[in-house]
Amino acid sequence: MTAFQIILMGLLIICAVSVSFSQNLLNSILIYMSFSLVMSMLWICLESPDLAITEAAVGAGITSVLFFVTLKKIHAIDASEPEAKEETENE
Amino acid sequence: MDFICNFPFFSILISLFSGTICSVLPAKAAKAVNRLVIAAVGLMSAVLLLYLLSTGESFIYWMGHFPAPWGNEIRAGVLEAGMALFFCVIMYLSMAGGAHKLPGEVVESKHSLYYILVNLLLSSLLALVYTNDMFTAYVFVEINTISACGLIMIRQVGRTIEAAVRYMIMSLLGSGLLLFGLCIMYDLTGHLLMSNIKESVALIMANGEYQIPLIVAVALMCIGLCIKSALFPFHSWLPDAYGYSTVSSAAILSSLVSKGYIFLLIKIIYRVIGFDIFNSTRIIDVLFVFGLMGMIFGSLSAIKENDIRRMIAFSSVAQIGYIYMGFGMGTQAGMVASIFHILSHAATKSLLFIAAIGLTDVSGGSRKFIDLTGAAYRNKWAGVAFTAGSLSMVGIPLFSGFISKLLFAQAAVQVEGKMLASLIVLGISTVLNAVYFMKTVIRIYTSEQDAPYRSITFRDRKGYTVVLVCSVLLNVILGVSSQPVVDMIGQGLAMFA
Amino acid sequence: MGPNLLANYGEAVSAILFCIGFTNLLLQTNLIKKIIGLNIMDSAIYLFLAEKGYIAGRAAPIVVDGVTSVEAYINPIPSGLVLTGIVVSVSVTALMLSLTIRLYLRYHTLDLDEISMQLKREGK
Amino acid sequence: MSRKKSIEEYQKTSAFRFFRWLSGEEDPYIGNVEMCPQEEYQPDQEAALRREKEHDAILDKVYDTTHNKSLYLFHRLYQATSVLFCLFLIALLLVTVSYLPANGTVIRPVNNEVAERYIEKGLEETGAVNIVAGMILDYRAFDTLGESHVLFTATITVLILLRLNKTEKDEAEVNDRRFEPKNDAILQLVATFLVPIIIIFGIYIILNGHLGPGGGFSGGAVIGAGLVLYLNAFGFKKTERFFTEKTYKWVCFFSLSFYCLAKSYSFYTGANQLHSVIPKGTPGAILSSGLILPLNIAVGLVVACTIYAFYAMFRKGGF
Repeated sequence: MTAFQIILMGLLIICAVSVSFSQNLLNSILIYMSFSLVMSMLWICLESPDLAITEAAVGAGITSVLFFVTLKKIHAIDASEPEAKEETENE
Repeated sequence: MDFICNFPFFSILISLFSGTICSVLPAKAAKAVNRLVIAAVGLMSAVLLLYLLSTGESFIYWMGHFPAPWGNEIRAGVLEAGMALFFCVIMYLSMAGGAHKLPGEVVESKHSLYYILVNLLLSSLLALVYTNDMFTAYVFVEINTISACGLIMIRQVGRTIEAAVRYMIMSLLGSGLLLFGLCIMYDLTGHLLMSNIKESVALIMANGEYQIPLIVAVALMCIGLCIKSALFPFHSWLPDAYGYSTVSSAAILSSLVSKGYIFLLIKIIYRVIGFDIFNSTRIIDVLFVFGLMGMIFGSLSAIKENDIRRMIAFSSVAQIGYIYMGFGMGTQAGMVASIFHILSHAATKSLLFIAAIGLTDVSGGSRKFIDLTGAAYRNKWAGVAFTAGSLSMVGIPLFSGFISKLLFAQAAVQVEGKMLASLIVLGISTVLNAVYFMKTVIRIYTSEQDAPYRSITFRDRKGYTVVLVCSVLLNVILGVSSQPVVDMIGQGLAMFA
Repeated sequence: MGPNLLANYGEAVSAILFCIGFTNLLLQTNLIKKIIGLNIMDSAIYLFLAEKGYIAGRAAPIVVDGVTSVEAYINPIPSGLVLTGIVVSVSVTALMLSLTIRLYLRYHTLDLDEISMQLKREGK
Repeated sequence: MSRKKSIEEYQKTSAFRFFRWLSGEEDPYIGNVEMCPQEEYQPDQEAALRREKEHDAILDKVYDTTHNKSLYLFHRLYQATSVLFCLFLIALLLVTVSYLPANGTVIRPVNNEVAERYIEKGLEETGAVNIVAGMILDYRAFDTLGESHVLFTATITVLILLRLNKTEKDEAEVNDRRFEPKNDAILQLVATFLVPIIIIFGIYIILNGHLGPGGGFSGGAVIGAGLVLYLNAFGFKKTERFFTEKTYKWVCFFSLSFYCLAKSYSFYTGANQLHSVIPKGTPGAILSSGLILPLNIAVGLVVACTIYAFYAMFRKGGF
């Protein structure tokens, strides 16, 4: 079990480092998603099933979905005319 | 247990619950609820303060059915009750003073959201003041941060959103460090309640085991709270956040939010680590140096500034430097001076922000100094109030700023190693303060015949004027009859131990 | 160096992860990556806490067959704290992401330095 | 030829169709499933060019070493100090960790009388089989009350940032769906099967919070994820039939009010040493452990609605 934990921790560090150096935003988000999954496995190993369920539902699910929507929104903003969306400063 | 002992709990719960209630109310009703809640909480805190002064000892209130190391609890003493009362007064004044500007600054449909955030902010401040549990403090620090961010960016111009992003990033760094320090502390002591941690910390220091991680944990918590309260090198978010958000937000943020974190730090110093143990570490020297640097550099940036609200914002950086300098002295007198300065700065800064908006209103909304020429003649009350606030900031007798500077000087004289440095920097900083505040005061009292906004006359707003007068009075009261307040602070600090 | 570095390998990993997240939050120019760094930082702290509660050879803190002796279960407190912490970090992430969308709508970039340059150029 | 079937017959078998589909010669769903052709994502060339130019101009200003030396130096200094600070932090934390009590052993400050009582008396005092649930919703309930309000505060700030008015919302919805198929048959089919299962699983996690791993927050997040899947498959038209801003407002209001009032009652009776009238029930039964089950349900409702609200707000600025 200890060996398995150490492997998982190694994976965590690899994921965290590769998030920092990945050029593509989508890739970073996907790597972060796998980071969360590894984390939830680690929590099963550490005998905290409550945390594992929550992390799997939240970290790998909801947070990643929110990241994806943000990325999509940003591309959509890129696609539409900038003038149409220009906000006016009321100063 | 007397019924009054329920008041801290009631005030936290009422303000939390009113946030939920406001989410289904229309804006007008939400505003009424907001005012009512602030007034009610203030009243309760005042009664509690009188009660505590008469009994002369603090009390612990269980949050649940379980006693100390198992359950969660809150604690009320003179200092806590006094702070809560003061926070409510300042918050009421800030909300009332900025109310007339709100329709111009925030979209109509989002007014009720604004009041929700203010209620939640109040509840989190109260919880930070009263709590006796480290993890609860962390949770409410997060509520405080998020609602403060909401208050910054509710006025949706580009600047405020950018400021909000910067504020969030710095704050989250701070919360991360705070939480990490807290976890190490939990690991070393096995407790989360402040009183229990303190016992274990004393044991650890006596045994000599685990001393290094303990010091690191304390340092991490201190740095986290310093970042969150915008101590000098971490202040990059501050000018934009205070300078461009709504008036009430700026007043609340500068005078309350950062003070909430500082008060939590005081609690940690006294109730978690122990004053003597804290003073035997090197951390106070770091705080002292950063405080001094903040005093100088904050004032220098304020002198360079060409925008009145950003100037006031930079002045906050300098004033927070004063507070940390008081911590850094490591004596009881320095701590009393710092706490008094928290009060005096909060009273003065909100007054300055509210008065500045009256001046810019009669200058065509421009905040450049050149356009403010003669503004005090066009809006007399705001001019008088701004002058009073400036005099207080500079440290003229009769105003609260004078007393806090006097206390700082007295405290500095008692400390051998740090006396010279603190006195010199105190002097320099006072001169710099005088330079930029007097420049502004002279500018608003210069009558210029061909000033562009001469024709604008001030529409008399009774509520606004009343708020200004109240703020000035609060300042003068703090300045003239300071002895009872100082005594109360001393009594409160004695109760902390 | 103290004696327990190897025994505390889990904590060491969480310390390293914390610093990676911290560095990301400080140094990345891209806002989305900053937010990911923030999440990594938070997860690292939660890992640290969960390691604190773990005791080798004991079961998860869910009472089985009415056995309520201390020797049977791990420490439940860290799990509770982490549960609270996860909610906080989700809320903060959602807030940061919505701020990102707003900022992008206004300035068409995710780089904070670039935004401050734009602000300087606009003059006001 | 040893083949028993003729070629025509073979062509009618599903194996043949499968191999053809595998090699990409024919789509087996053509004619069976209605599909919307995906539009290619085409960025506006002109706008992109202009933006690029501006971007370059700014970059020139930012990173122009010859004209803007002080700024360049500042950047370098900032980066260097950040890196140094982070390395210092790593070293500091590792040293700290090495001095911490050894992990995994029993004799540590963490395993003191607090954890002991939670484990030994938890079942008796809170009635919850899951000790963690008993701890966060009974012993240390004030934290959890704060936590649910953190979520509430975050929703309010997201509302402030992203809520649009009616006309903007319609426009945003059109923009939002421009680059993706309206009714993706595969997604809809999968969603029809999966969404009920996901939602039932979420409800199970919530209701089982005091008996096993799980609880209000994780269950609510699962339900929220199910709702998001449903929304993605069938669009806002379908979800608006049962979930609008009003629903969200009132569900949130009632759940949080219930939470606040229930906990106020328990705090009040606890602090004033009054007897609480809430029965604990038999441990292990579904209706047991006092307030924990209703509180879990309230939290679950809030979280499910909040997650859906976040998603809808991100997608089109309202719902």
